[in-house]
Amino acid sequence: MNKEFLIKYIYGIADNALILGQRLGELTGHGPTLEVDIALTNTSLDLFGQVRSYFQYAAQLSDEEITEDDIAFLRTEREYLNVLLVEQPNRDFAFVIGKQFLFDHFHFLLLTELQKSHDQTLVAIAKKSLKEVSYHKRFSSDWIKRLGDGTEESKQKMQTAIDDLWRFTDELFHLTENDKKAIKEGIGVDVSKLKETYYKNVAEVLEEATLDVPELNYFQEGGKKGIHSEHMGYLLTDMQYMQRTYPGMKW
Amino acid sequence: MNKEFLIKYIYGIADNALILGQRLGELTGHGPTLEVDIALTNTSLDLFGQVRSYFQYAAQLSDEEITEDDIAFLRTEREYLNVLLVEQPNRDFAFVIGKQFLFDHFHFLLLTELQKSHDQTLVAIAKKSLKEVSYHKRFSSDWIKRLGDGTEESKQKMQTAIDDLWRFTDELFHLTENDKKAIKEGIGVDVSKLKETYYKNVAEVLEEATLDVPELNYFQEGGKKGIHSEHMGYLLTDMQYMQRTYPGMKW
Amino acid sequence: MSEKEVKNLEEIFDAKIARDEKIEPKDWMPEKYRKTHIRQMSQHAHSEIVGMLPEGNWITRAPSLRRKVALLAKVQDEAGHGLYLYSATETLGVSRDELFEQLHSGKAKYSSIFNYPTITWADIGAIGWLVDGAAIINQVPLCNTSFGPYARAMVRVCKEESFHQRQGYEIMLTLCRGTEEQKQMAQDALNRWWWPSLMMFGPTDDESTHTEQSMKWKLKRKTNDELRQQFIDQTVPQADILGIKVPDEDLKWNEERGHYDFGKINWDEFWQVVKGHGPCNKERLQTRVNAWENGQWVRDAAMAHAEKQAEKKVKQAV
Amino acid sequence: MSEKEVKNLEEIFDAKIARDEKIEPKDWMPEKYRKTHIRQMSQHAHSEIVGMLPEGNWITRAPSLRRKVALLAKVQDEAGHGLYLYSATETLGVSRDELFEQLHSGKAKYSSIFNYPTITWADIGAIGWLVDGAAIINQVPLCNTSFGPYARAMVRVCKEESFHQRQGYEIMLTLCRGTEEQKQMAQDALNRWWWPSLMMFGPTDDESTHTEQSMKWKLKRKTNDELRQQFIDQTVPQADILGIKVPDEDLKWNEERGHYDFGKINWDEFWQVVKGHGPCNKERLQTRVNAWENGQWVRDAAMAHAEKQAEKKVKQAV
Repeated sequence: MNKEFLIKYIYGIADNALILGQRLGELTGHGPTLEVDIALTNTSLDLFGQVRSYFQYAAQLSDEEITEDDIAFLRTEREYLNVLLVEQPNRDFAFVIGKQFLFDHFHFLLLTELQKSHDQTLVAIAKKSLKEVSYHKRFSSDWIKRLGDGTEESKQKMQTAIDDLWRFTDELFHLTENDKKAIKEGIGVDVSKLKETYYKNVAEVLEEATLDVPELNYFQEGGKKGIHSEHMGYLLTDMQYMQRTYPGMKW
Repeated sequence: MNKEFLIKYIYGIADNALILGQRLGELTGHGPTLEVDIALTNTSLDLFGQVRSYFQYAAQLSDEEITEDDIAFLRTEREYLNVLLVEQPNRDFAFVIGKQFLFDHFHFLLLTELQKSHDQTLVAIAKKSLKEVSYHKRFSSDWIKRLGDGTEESKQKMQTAIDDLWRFTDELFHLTENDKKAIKEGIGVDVSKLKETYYKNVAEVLEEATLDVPELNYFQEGGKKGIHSEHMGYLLTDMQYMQRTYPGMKW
Repeated sequence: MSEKEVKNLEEIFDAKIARDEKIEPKDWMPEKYRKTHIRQMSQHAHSEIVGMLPEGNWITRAPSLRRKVALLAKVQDEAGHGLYLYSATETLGVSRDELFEQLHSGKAKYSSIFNYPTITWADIGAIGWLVDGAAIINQVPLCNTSFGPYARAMVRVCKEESFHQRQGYEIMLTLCRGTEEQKQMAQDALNRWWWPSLMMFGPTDDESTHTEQSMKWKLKRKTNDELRQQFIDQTVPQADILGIKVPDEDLKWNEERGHYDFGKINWDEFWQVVKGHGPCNKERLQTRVNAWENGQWVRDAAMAHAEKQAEKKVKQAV
Repeated sequence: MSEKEVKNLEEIFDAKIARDEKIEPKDWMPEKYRKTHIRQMSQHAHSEIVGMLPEGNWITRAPSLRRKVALLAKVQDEAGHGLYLYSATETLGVSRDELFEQLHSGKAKYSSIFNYPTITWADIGAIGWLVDGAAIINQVPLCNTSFGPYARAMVRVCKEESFHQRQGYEIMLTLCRGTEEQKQMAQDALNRWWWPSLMMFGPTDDESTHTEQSMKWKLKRKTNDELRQQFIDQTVPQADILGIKVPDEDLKWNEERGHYDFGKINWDEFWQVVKGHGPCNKERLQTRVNAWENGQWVRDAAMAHAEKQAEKKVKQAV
């Protein structure tokens, strides 16, 4: 078996958790309440935990002598394969929750399917992660309802965030050439098939939250091919700083 | 002659221009008017031009094979010797102007004195830079007056910025051990002697701007010893990104 | 004015243009001429201003002091171009504030190329080489356009643009003569910027409006397709020198035509971006609006201060 | 209540404390006891919350995934400690919002140590090792303090703190066993954090207020100077193992006393920071105030939503 496609497939999944976890990490200590601060930090922790499992596995598969940290910190921007959605900045709490919500619902469906992979390591990671992600999904959906069906101000802010972030949702369901190969090998998930359920589930929550479901006829893409938004570069300068500045050291 | 102290003395001067120039570079394209955008970019350009002269000279003095870029981009945070004032973030336009104003008046006095140095290269750089800096000083002083004696809102914003930044002014006149050595060698400027004139000049502008001259009995320091504020680290992750990520390459 | 008088003025006006004389702001001109010029010139000015953003994105991360200085100077030049062009447009009786309002509300357009992100340093090279290269081809003929202030502004703009273009090419050259990683970075930038650059010449001739009128007023001298061909013919050999490959499988020299044949342009993408749905349309406009709104109190203060000063002078004079 | 009755209650109260029984929120307590506890416990809670900031500063830049996870978990624990401590304080009849208001207005204090900047990764190690180390010495006795909710909160806090302290020391150990550059980074952090850590035990005994009363209520068991000596005696050998040098020329083992002698603490600096003039006081407080103010609409929304839900339930029940 050619491992390259599997490694790349793993990056495609794990980079979403990595970059979203990194964005959440920016918020620690700045949350609107202590409880929310703790919950979002916890989500970040869960995501980084998952990242470690994925990248340890990828490092093991690699022919090179690399570690989870090399994978996390030493790729160039064009080599990160996360979707555009997760790298979007934390403009305000509505954007934080909106981004989380739109990703969590996808993440949940993805991991549910990944449990059927022929790759047993991925199955194990999926099983373990699914518990965490179903909590994330509940948390973000609850907040969508609170903010959507809260005050006039919160409704407007939440609607703005959802309207703005919606254009990044379609990319979640795109299949790269590598994805297609992973599907063919019985390892990868055909995310294009999750689309309908996703939009149905998301719409249900939005409706309960008395928010409008955006109707867009255009979407953004690029992340899965390593073509990111201009926000990504700045995220990476921070994230990679130590590993770049002190190459080859142990911490 | 031991060159180390001279190199360090040069860093002490040039790092201020480097870091202030970098902060100004963040603003290009975001100014309140096109004319201001152009003027501030021009100030940034002037400062980086000065930095190049200083660092080219420092590289020449060094026993190691280093370039201006190694000096600018490849030191660790603790090795940058700029004062805390110049690294402060661009919170709003009043902070941009306030920081610039408080530095320009110092910079002008410093360069005026540096023209008397026994080091002819420094004299030449000082002479050339002085023309630029006297323009910077006029520009920032004029804006202090416009904002101070403009609207109620601008007065309040400008006063807030001056009040906040004032605590960083005292450090401009501190002498490090290295400064003392440079003074003794007839090369360095005794900045402690510029203090009285500085506060007199600055107060004159503030008064014309109908702003209060802050009365503080405490000040911040650290930059001259390489102990910076937490803002500095983030500035450096961006500034050093390319050189750290692609070591040893030519651009 | 009688219909006859207008007709008479129109004839004088047309004859002037035909004789290659300049129309000046105080001269009589048809309303359509005025409107078309306001539209095109302000669109041009907006492009300079919005065009500062993708390049500005790399100022804090430029890889050397020399490059940082050059980039700052370049972006500053663009602000300067914006300034000339807004001033030239203002001679037609519209204020800069009105023009900004049109930009911020989305009513006015700017060049779509600036709605693509700059994601590596090589993009700064590619923009200089390709985007400024395409801009020059579009703009050089405007140095002889009929409206005097526009023509004179373009003389200054073109001189600086061609300097920028050489600088961009030099960045690419440095990368291509650098490490394998740098060369790949250059190739990747070419891959991403090539097609959007071709789109800078606008839709194909059969879909293009205004052309005939624009030709008459010397706002255009060649058609979109002619200019596009000129750009390709000029740029492909430059890519060859760099040793990187233009991302077009159908690209090949056509001996008979004396031009390069090239592949099909993705016009769907073009129209998406024009309609506001490019990768960065939202961000670019938002950035401009934020700069403007955050600057309101500053402009108000400057105005208030100037009034106070003027009052003082009057009092002193009395 | 008559004076006699109060006196009687006071006697019962004092006897209870003397017998090492806990005072619970519903028990009678002297007003001064209540106020002192609100002040100390909320100050302690505030310290946890403000203490998240210097460490939070390195979350996005942590050097490895393992360290990033550990740091996130640690800062999260601090938020958790804040939560227990605010809840315990609330049992004394004050709301969390009131306590925040006191913090934000500058009326309430928090530990001065958090007004120093974290400027290298080694600072994260030094904070764990030294700051948490000092905190534990201050806090362990509080697990047996007289006020029940405080004592119980402290049991949880201390357990986690000692884990954090070991983790911090382990960061330092990794650095000291790493490259020369890493070891220097560790030394530099020790240089900067040593003296502020000694100041964490408060002024010298002769300048310290409240001590006698606090002893009686078991808010204190040892004096500031005793605790400081304990910290030094415990920490110096740890520095020796690391192979880095405590920045105190006067530090040496005193065989006779069975303790380390140490140099003069810069109490001017201490009082400057307490008065709000430390390197980061302004930034820390501003950050907390911003988080609070930016979160206002979120808390309002949550409240409004909860009310709507409650109303719905009532309607359904009817």
